[in-house]
Amino acid sequence: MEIPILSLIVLIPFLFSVLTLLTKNKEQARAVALLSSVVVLTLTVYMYLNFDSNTAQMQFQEFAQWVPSLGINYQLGIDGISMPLVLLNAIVIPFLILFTWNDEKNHSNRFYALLLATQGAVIGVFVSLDFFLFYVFWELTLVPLFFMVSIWGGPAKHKAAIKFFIYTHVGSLVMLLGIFALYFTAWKQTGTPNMNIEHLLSQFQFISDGLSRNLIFLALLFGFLVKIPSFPFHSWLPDAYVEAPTAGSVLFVLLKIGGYGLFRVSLPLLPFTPSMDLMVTVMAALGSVSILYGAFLALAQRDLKRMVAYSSISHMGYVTLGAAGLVSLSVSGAMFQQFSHGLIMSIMFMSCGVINRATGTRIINDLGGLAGKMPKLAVIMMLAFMASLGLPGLTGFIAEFMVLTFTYINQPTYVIIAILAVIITAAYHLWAMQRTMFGVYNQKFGVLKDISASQTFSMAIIALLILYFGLNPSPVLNMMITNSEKLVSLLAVTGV
Amino acid sequence: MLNKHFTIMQILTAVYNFFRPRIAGMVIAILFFAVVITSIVYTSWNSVDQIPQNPMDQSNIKGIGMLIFTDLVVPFEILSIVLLSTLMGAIYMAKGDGTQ
Amino acid sequence: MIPLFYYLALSAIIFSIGLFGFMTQRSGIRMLMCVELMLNAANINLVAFSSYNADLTGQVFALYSIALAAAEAAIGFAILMSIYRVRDMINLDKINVLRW
Amino acid sequence: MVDLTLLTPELTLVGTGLVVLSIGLFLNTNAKKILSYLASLGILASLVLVLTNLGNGGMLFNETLSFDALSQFFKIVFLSVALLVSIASIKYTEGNSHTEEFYSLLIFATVGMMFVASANDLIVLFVAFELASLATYALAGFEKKNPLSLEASMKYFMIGALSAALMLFGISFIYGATGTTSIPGVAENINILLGSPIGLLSVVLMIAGLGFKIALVPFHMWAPDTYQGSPSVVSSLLAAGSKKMGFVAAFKVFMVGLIALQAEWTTAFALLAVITMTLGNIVALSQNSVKRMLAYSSVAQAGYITMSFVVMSKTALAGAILYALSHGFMKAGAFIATAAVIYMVLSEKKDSEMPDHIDNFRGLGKRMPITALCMTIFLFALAGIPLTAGYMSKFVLFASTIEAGLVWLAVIAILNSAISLFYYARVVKYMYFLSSEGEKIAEPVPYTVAMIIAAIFVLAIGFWSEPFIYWAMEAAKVLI
Amino acid sequence: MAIENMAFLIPVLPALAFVLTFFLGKKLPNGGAIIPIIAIFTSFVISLLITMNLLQNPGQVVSQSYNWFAILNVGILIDPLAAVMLSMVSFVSLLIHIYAVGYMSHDKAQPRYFAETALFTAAMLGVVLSDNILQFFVCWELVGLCSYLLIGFWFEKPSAASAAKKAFLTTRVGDVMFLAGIILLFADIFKIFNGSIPQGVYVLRFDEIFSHIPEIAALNTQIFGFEVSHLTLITLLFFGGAVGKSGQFPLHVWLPDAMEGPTTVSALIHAATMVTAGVYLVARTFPMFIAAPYSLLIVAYIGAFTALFAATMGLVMNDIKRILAYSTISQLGYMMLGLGMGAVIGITAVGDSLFHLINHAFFKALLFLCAGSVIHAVGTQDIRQMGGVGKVMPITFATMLIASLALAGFGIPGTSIGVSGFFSKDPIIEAAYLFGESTENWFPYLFSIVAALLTSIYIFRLIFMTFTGKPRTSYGGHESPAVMTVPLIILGLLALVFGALTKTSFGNFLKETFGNNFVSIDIHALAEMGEYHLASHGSGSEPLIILWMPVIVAFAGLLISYLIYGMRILDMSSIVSRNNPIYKLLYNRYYQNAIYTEFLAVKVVYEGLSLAGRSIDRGFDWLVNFIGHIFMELADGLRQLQTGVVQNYATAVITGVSLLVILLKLIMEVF
Repeated sequence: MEIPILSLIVLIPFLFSVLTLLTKNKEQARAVALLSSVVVLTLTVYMYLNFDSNTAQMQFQEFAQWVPSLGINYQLGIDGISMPLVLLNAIVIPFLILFTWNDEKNHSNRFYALLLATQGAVIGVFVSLDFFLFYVFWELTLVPLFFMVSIWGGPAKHKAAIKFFIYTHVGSLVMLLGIFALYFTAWKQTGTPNMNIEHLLSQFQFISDGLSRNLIFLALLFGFLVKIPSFPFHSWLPDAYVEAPTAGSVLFVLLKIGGYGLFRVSLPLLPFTPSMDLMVTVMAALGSVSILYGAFLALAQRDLKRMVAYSSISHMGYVTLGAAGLVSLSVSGAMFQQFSHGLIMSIMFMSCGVINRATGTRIINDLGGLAGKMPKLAVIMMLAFMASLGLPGLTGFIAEFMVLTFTYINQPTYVIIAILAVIITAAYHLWAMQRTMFGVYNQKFGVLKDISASQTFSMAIIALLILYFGLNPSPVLNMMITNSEKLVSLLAVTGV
Repeated sequence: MLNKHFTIMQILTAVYNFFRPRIAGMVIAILFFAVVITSIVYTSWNSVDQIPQNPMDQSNIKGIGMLIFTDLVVPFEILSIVLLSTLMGAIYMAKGDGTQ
Repeated sequence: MIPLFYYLALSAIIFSIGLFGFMTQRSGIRMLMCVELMLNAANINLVAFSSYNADLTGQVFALYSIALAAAEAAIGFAILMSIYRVRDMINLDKINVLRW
Repeated sequence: MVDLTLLTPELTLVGTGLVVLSIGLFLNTNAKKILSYLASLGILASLVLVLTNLGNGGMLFNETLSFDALSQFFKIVFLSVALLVSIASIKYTEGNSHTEEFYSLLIFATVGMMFVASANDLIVLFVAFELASLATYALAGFEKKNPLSLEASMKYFMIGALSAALMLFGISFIYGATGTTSIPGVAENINILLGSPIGLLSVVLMIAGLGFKIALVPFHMWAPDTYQGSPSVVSSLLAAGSKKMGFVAAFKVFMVGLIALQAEWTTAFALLAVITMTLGNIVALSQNSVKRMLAYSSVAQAGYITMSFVVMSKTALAGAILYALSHGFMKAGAFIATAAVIYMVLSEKKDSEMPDHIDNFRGLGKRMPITALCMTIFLFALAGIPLTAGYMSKFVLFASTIEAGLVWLAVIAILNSAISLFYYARVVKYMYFLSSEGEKIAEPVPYTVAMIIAAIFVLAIGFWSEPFIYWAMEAAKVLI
Repeated sequence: MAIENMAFLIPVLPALAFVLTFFLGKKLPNGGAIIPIIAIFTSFVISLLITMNLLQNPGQVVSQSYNWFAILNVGILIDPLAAVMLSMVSFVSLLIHIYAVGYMSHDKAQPRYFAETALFTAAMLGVVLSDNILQFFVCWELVGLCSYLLIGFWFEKPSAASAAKKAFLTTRVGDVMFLAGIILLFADIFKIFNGSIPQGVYVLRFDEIFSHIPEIAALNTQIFGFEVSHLTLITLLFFGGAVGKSGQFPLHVWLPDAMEGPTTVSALIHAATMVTAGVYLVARTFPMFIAAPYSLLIVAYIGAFTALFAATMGLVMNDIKRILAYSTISQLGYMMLGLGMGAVIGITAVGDSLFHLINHAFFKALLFLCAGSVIHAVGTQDIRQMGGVGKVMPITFATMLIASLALAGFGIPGTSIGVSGFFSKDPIIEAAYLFGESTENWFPYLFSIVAALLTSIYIFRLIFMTFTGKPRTSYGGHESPAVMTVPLIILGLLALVFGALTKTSFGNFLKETFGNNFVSIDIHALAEMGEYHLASHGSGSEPLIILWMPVIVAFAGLLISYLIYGMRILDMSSIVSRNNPIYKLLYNRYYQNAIYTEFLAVKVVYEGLSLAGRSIDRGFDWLVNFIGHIFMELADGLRQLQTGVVQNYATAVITGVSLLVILLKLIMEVF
């Protein structure tokens, strides 16, 4: 029997987030939250097991009418592009809840409610096939994060929350303009209003004048670039990531909807935009510049968490660069980079959180010699840092290698710029690692106890996943490759 | 009767003093007036050439009466409600609480 | 017979004077008088058009608007009285607690 | 015989008004509570009656009153707003010896609005318009002792009277040029207005008259002071109710009557819409009084709705009509929530000079959870966050602007709604993220009931928007 | 044939040992050292058996490969080149592990040490075994990681932590060049297959690459104005990686600082195995090098120069381990020079340089281990404070002497009598001479001879300063325990005997590397492409004096250091002093530290680019805040319009009406 598995995966987090609001104390709240995330995990794994990874078609489709007069309907589906990202969220969230198992937060039931709501919204974005539903979930991801940063954030949390909220809101509104234009031109051409993404994308090439096609493509691209974030539109990221509580920053990192939009919407549109090669060079340029820019800025940071935030900008540059490579393996490399970046960054932010809670400061120069006092954290953090700087045998390298090698074929100059950044990436990672973990122990912290059992368990499992997918990426990579082949084949059709 | 002879100058200065603080209002009112007059002048009103004088009964009370109670009866009724509510509102506002 | 234009010109003049008064007068009662002036100017217009178009609705409308003017005057004076009771003055330009 | 059943909603309402008035004379003060229940029931009955004969339309009193989808839709808007206000004012007029005046004025104002909705003749329109205004002048100044309330009603009255005069002047010219006062009649013999400058003048005069009610920019000056000064329940009636009356009157006059002069008034409305939106949103940024901020926000929202005059497509009109309905609920709800907060502030310290200052909202999440939650829903709806009525109506409205190719207008509207996010989020921030030392307070029941109803409708329109959009489309068919 | 399918066990067993020791280490005696020792021993046995098989029929090469992901594979290739390296690496690693049991006996983090060395051995074996360039790169970086972990083993010491960081970063620069080479190579092959790679073809496998060498050589690009063939570019980028890993001239700065780690680590990683990975890379991809014009010449020049450059610095070092570190760099220079000589003697160059690599591994490991036991006993690393240790530690002294002799290279040319160092270094010098003869370019030969002289000077300086003479400071020196001396003795024997025994069979065993079932290339055809004209005859036909030159130089070095340090007849204070400019230059290691760290890393990269970037970022931030600020200013401004006076409102209404009429009139006229 056809159980609506996708609706379950999206709606359970929302349902349980309301449930957690009603719980009285912390213990109940976290138990309910964990239960919900575990249920979602099992459903996702079940779905993954009978997911056919060598067809690019949409699977587990669900359809229900919502607002027929505007052609909006509740349509869900999943394919190679969205499956890994849903898997990423489903895997990391339970461990995130485990990680925050015993820190004393006020209103912890609200905290877990917001966490689950974000999970629901993010998975909603990945699985919705209707542009209206896509946009609704896209906006919904902002609201719980806004609350989370503002309530449990760091010292300058209000400014950061408002800035992040408005900045990304403007981005998504511009995207909304693109969606409207696409929606109405399609309505005019086909006569019936229909909000299905597939349908709108296929109608895109019949739009007569090239300028409006360009404008639509740019509006959508702008929305995604703000969310990734790529170079010029990134100034909301450092404040938001740094001021957010640990769980908040991890949620930010799991918020991969910018890159997802790039693959789901921008690439299919690319072949039909009149000034296509300009667009491709712009994307490649933005990608490589944000890699270099992020790396240099990470080197210049004194605060560990801010450094990790900038390194996240640098890593996300690979996504844009890979997408601009327009070779099936460079696009799947970019998708894999999203997946691996999610895993790696969640551990890095968790370790920043632990250091901050244990020593009270995140300034790298004040820290020192923590490895002696916190060996377990040192090992896990070492693995995360190594993965992030692209050590082979871990996911970071696979993604970087695929993006750089296969994008070189179409965009040699930008890959050369990106390669320079690899050295700088190694530099700031090692510098931070050495200043915080090794060297002489700073006595003013007194006695420090190592990370708690639940934290070790959750971080260790994610570390093992990084190792596993580093050594054997194909379970996730094959489905990405089939889908990127389909995306790239569109280009071949139009004789690029 | 004017017990004092006002020279033209005094009148002008008085008029000027009266209008001086209100020059802005003056300008705007004249502007509005000009706009209305120009639009009236440039429109060709198709008015009937001779006002229909009904020699035998000068008044058109009957016509008005018929009109009020056939075509425009709804405004009439609404007007009754208007008067009632305004009355009530005015009395409420005006009536003091009996202290002074 | 008097061309329609003169009536319209007269009503425009009266309307503008009402406007000027409304904008510049400081006392509330004078402003109310100016509102009455403006409404009557509109009435002149209505009646003029009604007679020149040989159609009585204009006059009925004028009647109704006179009633409305009366209602407005009533509520206006009631409000001014309650302001006077509270503020002992009705120079409306002094009453600007609610601003920005 | 003329089918009077169409008129039953109005008649029941007038009936309840009179009954409330007369019974009120015999009751002593604390017995007057049942009056408020009676009035609410009356309004509810009238609403039910409108809903029952939603299907059948028709003309009455030889075409002076027309009952069609548009008028029924707006009657629903007026009656639901009036219902919310009357439920909320059960608490407001508690222990006030003049509850019968308050309620009858409220009911007569709603009657006025309903007649404007189904007016098909300029005279009926003008008289009903004046009825609504006159009734609300007294309501605005209901707190005779409070100088702010008096100042508010004075300003409202003065500018209202001026606008009435301007409108009358405009109607006189339209009557003069076209010879008839029935709106379809005006549309037929429009040729004089078309050819001569008087057409332009009468259009502008009508815009001035109606613009006062809608609170478009040059004519909006009274709105912030009146909304802030007058009692919150009355300001919610003004913001949610009478503003929509202005809109339906504008729809009728411009889209039906002066359709031929479309070129003139589209450019006028385009100009006014953009300025209203931007000024409303920007000035709202720096307001410290929540009621004044809500006033400016409703000025801005009026700017959004006026966009439909510029776009002139069926979907745009449907969007504007839906916006009118959802804005009614959102704004009424927001003002009632502020009323609850003010009630809380005043119950603590009598003489606080600015009870609706944003600092009083500090830590509301803890002190009045239901009010805070409803207020958050209204604010996010006003900002246009998805799954709320605000988002759905903005979606339809902005989408249709793009469809008509007016991309610049859509971009300005989108940026404005982005700016608006800031001052809405600011209030939410005060409510949830800043703490205050006050302890939990029993929230007044009528306010909560009204707010919950409003919140339910806001979410309903956002979620199951199909029926509402369908009715909005039907209403739009009447005009275009 | 059962041994072939056991081949994958070679790297897997030490990796398993890493996991076991890391987790169970604490519970087992001396940090669970026994697990890696057993694992490496089995790997050594398997590789030895495979080498034996290969010796019988060199044509039969072990090659298995499985699909890893997308179009890339994971595989094993054991041809003569790999077999030799496998046996050497596992054998040396085994001995050093046994030695380390004693050396690290009182260190509390033993499990971590043994786990990391086991992981290192696994990674090194992985490098040697891999059959495609990507897997080679993956293990190559893992080896880099292990050296980072092991150099920074005593992470409490800030100097160790920064040395580890420096090592990783410098090798990382080399690795980036290596990665760039792989990317360029892949792009060219992708172009050759014009866009669609057939199913089942593993693009980056060595046989695939070598079969496409002619097409790659045909492509060329414009760089800074002059024409460069892609093949040269790729090979030079690979060589860049090798320079980084093997500490050749520009990227050698990290190797001396790597001495911060325990001595056994220096012995294992910075003498025998890791640093030779660079040489192995050039050897493995030798067909590409020989087909690329100029690249072999550059390899030769850099190799020769590094040999001399490092030797000069070795002279003035006072820390025993730093002397050996510079000696390693110098010997690696020799190996690179040997490979470079391929330009003149073709395939035999690979045999010669590999032979030197294997021998060097033995005697350099021995030198380090002896130094380790000296430090273990004496407690200091500074040779100026040592003296007369020989009397107290006879075995260490004897084995150290043998190793020094091997390093200097004493033996009788033409006969089979001589230390292993002689048999491996000598052919390289002769090849250099041949190179000089055929291309009139005598620099390589000159550099190699002078370097040989300096080598014997600094090694015997070390011997005399530490072991002979009167003890300069009081130390309770005692001979190291058996577990440390036994490996010394074994290595000593090998250093003595291995060279003589295998000098001829080693050469022709390695000739088979590129002519077997896995890959068969015509070296001569490739050489033409690379414009190298191979000399027709082998070495050995030079005049007598050239034959004996290396031995003469070795003796001269011994004599000089004996006079200066043994007998102390010359007063060195005038030379070894601050004001002597040459000494100061050498002592400050040509101010490399100043150039690299202060200027390049800190000034240019950090202050220059990063802080500039940060100010740009602040600019962005300010811009976003400024937009917010504008709106607030505007809000306060527009707010004042609301004066609160009714009359003003009325004026606004009326002006609004009149202006609207006039404006509309204008607009109507315009459109």
